[in-house]
Amino acid sequence: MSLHRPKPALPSDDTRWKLVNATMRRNGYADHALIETLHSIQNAFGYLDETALRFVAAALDVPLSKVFGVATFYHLFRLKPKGRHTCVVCTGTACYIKGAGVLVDALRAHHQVEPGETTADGALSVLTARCVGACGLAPAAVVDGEVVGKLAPEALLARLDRLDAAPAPPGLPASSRPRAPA
Amino acid sequence: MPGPASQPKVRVVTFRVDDQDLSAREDETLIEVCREHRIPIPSLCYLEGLSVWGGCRLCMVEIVGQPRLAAACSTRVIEGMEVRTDTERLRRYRRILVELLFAERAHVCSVCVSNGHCELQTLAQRCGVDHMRMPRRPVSYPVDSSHEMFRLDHDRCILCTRCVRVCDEIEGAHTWDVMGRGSDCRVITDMAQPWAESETCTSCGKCVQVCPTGALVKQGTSVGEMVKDQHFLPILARRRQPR
Amino acid sequence: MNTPRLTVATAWLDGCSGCHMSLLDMDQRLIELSERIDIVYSPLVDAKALPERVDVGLLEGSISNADDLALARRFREHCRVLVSLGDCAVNGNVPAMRNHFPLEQVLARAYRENVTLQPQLPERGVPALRQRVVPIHGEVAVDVFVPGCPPSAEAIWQVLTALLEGRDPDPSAVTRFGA
Amino acid sequence: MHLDDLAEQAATIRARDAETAHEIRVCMAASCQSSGSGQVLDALRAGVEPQSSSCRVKGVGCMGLCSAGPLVAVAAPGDTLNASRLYRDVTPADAPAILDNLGKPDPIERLHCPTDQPFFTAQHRIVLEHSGQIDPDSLDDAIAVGGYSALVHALTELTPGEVIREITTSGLRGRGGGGYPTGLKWSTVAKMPGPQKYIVCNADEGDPGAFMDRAVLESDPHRVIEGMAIAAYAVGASKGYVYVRAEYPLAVERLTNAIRKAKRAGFLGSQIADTQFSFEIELRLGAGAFVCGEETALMASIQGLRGQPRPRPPYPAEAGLWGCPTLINNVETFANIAPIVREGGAWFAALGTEGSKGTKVFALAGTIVNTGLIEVPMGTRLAHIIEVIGGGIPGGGRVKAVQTGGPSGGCIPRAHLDTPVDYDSLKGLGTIMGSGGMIVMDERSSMVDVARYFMEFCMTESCGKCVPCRTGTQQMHALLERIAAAEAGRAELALLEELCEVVQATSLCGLGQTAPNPVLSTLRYFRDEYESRLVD
Repeated sequence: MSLHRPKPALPSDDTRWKLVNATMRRNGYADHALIETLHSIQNAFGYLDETALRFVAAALDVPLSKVFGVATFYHLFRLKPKGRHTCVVCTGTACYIKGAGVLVDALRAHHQVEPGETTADGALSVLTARCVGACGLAPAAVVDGEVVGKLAPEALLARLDRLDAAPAPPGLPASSRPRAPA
Repeated sequence: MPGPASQPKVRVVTFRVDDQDLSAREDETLIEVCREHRIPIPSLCYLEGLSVWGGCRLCMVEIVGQPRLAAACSTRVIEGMEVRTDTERLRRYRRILVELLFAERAHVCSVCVSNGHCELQTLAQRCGVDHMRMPRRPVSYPVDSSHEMFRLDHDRCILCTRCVRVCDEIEGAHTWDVMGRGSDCRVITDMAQPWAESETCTSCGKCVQVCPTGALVKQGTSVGEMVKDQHFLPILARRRQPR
Repeated sequence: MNTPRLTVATAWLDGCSGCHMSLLDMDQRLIELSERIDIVYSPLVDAKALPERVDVGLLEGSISNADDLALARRFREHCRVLVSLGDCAVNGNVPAMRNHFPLEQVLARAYRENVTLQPQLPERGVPALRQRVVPIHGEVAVDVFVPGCPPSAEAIWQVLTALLEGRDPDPSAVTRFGA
Repeated sequence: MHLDDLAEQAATIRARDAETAHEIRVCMAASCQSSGSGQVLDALRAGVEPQSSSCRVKGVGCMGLCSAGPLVAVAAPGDTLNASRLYRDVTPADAPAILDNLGKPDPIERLHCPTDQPFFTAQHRIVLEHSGQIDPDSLDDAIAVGGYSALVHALTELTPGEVIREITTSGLRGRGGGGYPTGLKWSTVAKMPGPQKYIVCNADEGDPGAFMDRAVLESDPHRVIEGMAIAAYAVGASKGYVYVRAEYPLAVERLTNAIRKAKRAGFLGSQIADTQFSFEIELRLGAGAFVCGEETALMASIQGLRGQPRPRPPYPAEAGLWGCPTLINNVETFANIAPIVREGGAWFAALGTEGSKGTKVFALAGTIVNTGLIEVPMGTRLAHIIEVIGGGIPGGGRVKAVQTGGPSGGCIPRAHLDTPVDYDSLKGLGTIMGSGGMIVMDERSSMVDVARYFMEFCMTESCGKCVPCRTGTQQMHALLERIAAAEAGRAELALLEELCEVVQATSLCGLGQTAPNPVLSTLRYFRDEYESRLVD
């Protein structure tokens, strides 16, 4: 017995879905392409919303709960849109030893935001990362894709204040924009 | 009862478990052999008829000459092996593992519908857990009573994934899975929406029957009334094996 | 057998008194017990002062307020053997379910939100609630744990007779969490 | 293709390069890039005629001394890093001066970073031999320094068995942390029946404070590809995966580029070097899960699942990806393969110690003068690494402890700095080699705090599958919080130690089994720091 597996229609005529579809096609719509596909959605749209997750589940024929389980297991995947700006504080060992905790505390105090969250006005998302690999610049943070190192809390806050004045960068910061393999 | 010699290639091996000489097919696991010979091996995630998960770590046993402990559910018998299932060290470890489970969620037996029929509770008694040395993790989850027949209470869940496996492997619906990571893991239906809204659930109730605790129960049961029946599982598992 | 009589003190802290009811649920064994133990301090008897030296202290309930703590400490000080009786005493049980909420929220729920007449927080004549509910051993050292909600009369009987006979009590065969 | 053809090709490239008198190499690895080396490269390029015959400006990989970045080396084509004139903390404004200085006898004093200092001279670079010298995006550069010659040699002149024999002879042990003999692993996979087998390169470098693999991938990606291809030939695999962290976008980009170029040049694909051997490599990106460094979790992730480990056996060598025999090695292990095949196993085995052969790359970080990447022979004393190569503590302070092995490792106290660094000595001290992170701490660091930091790491990275790791790390973390805050008593310290034992003995995978190590090792050497905070 062979059962027909219908291909779902793209969720909308947004051209970014074509990129997502290309990733799946490249992998023959196999279920093991799930993580690759989630990456490509996040690259294209900035986060994974319910529409996207349902589309992937249908297109790759993976159970909904499995898709949701995978999307929530990996910390890089976001289910909510990000703020206009992002600040990723490195909490790797080298940065920790040199005061990453103070940076996080300063952000918490000054912007009323916990790591992993976005400020109420949607201006700033604060994240922490397990080593951005700039140990020589500890303590370091990645502000809108740009690594800034040897940071004192005042310097970080001042830097973020300057962002508020400037327009938001297009797309995602480079650091969170892994390229899919060709 | 074994059928006509359909697996002639599988050897039979002999070994010792707690000073009992035993023999079994070499593709059998320790826990299968021990259960067959009524040698008690505690476990909360293992269930005959479901795939091996290896998560609860309660079935750890000592194998003489091997420095690391082995999980009986995922260790195959080997010719000449000597297994200890009930040493002082193992008893101590099991006691702590059960304690850890009790401390992870709000397991309050006295107000649980599974009181008296709960595998975790029974195990605590058998392992000698008579008080809690560790503070409870200060997190509480909502109860999902949306389903007309069943109820999900995360505070009683030990993340054994029996529900996930029975739904996937026996029912074939894969309604359940686990979301999140670490202690924040939660069993979910579909996209973590209320159970009643699940598009894939067939309401077969197998997940409720295999759940070792009061996490998945029938609606309308009160304290101590929820008795589970798992006899269907090995039968269905055999029926659904490709022949 | 001529065993010496034991002096026993009992008290309930944050509990429902069910464990004490269970103690009274021993039927004719209660008479037998009364010939071998003296209850020297208890809500069940008139004596209102804890003697200087007591052989066995039975504590029901968890430690939830300042008075609970003070009494638990006095029991520890005066009792040779301290027994944690019942789930509230050994693991917090129902009283500890409030630990999931901040104390202020708990008080507001009980004395303001659910009250129609004169909602106000009690301040006089009642002991102050502690931030967190803990089992007895969370504050004082405990010698014997008797889980159960409540532990059966049989379990309590076994513990007391073991102590009378100088054995280490082990009620694990007859009681458990939830019982 | 024959080896001679490749050698000829390399000679042609070298001759072409030699027509240029000067090569200006700008470090374009992640650390220097974050201090602005990209702008330095642009400024230098702007100052040079596009078709200049006297000077070529190129971006290269990591030169090691990350704390002095951006680094710029001026060299003659083909020169090694140590033979070059190195400049530190270079800004775009320095470009004219550097260009102006070309060919002059003395370097620019204010920028000069002498390469005759111990940081450079005391190293022995095999894995990093061409790192900081070649352009990682240029296949020509790789070929010019012998890239793919070991692969062609193996394919055309050695049997798979002979390749494995060389690896076994070399004594190479896995560089990802476990230290399992590589030759043994390869021969196990080789013996498994086909038809489908897989090669997996573990580039999910997750230890905080470790960036060895990232540097290798960013600096010399072809070396890793070559190692994987040789391994595939040796064990009979036709498909490979590189599982790399998405947090390393630069490494991903360069690897993607390198795979494409290697394929176009016929070093990947079908009938490589005109033999019957075919091999494809695909990249898979992690998504922020430390546990995926564990091999069974990694395989689950490649298959698109939650990255949760499963019980072993069966080991990946028997049943790995999609149930097929799978060889998993980490980046640095694969990066050692080409030199071993090229120079012979005996050559490699002559380096290092009895039980630990060859060299090891370490990422030096923390409170130390020379932060960066180094490669030393196995058996080098810790004190030598810290005091001589690393330059000691800034301001002349005292080393309190050195943390190795990340969240699975431990702290080595000052008193043991004389220990030679090899798998077994470190194990004897209660820590592990790990993947090569080395964090130096001075007297100001609290060891209870360090233990708590790593426990928090393990707690949030626990996959949640097994009870001891999921809940045990959480309870241990809570206890460490209480001890750090001076709220805990002796009974709680005893409970912490008991939990360490249980979690170590019963956890499903390496993450949980080693999670107690930072606590156990700090308790072993700094017990007084714990006890002084107890309240009863």
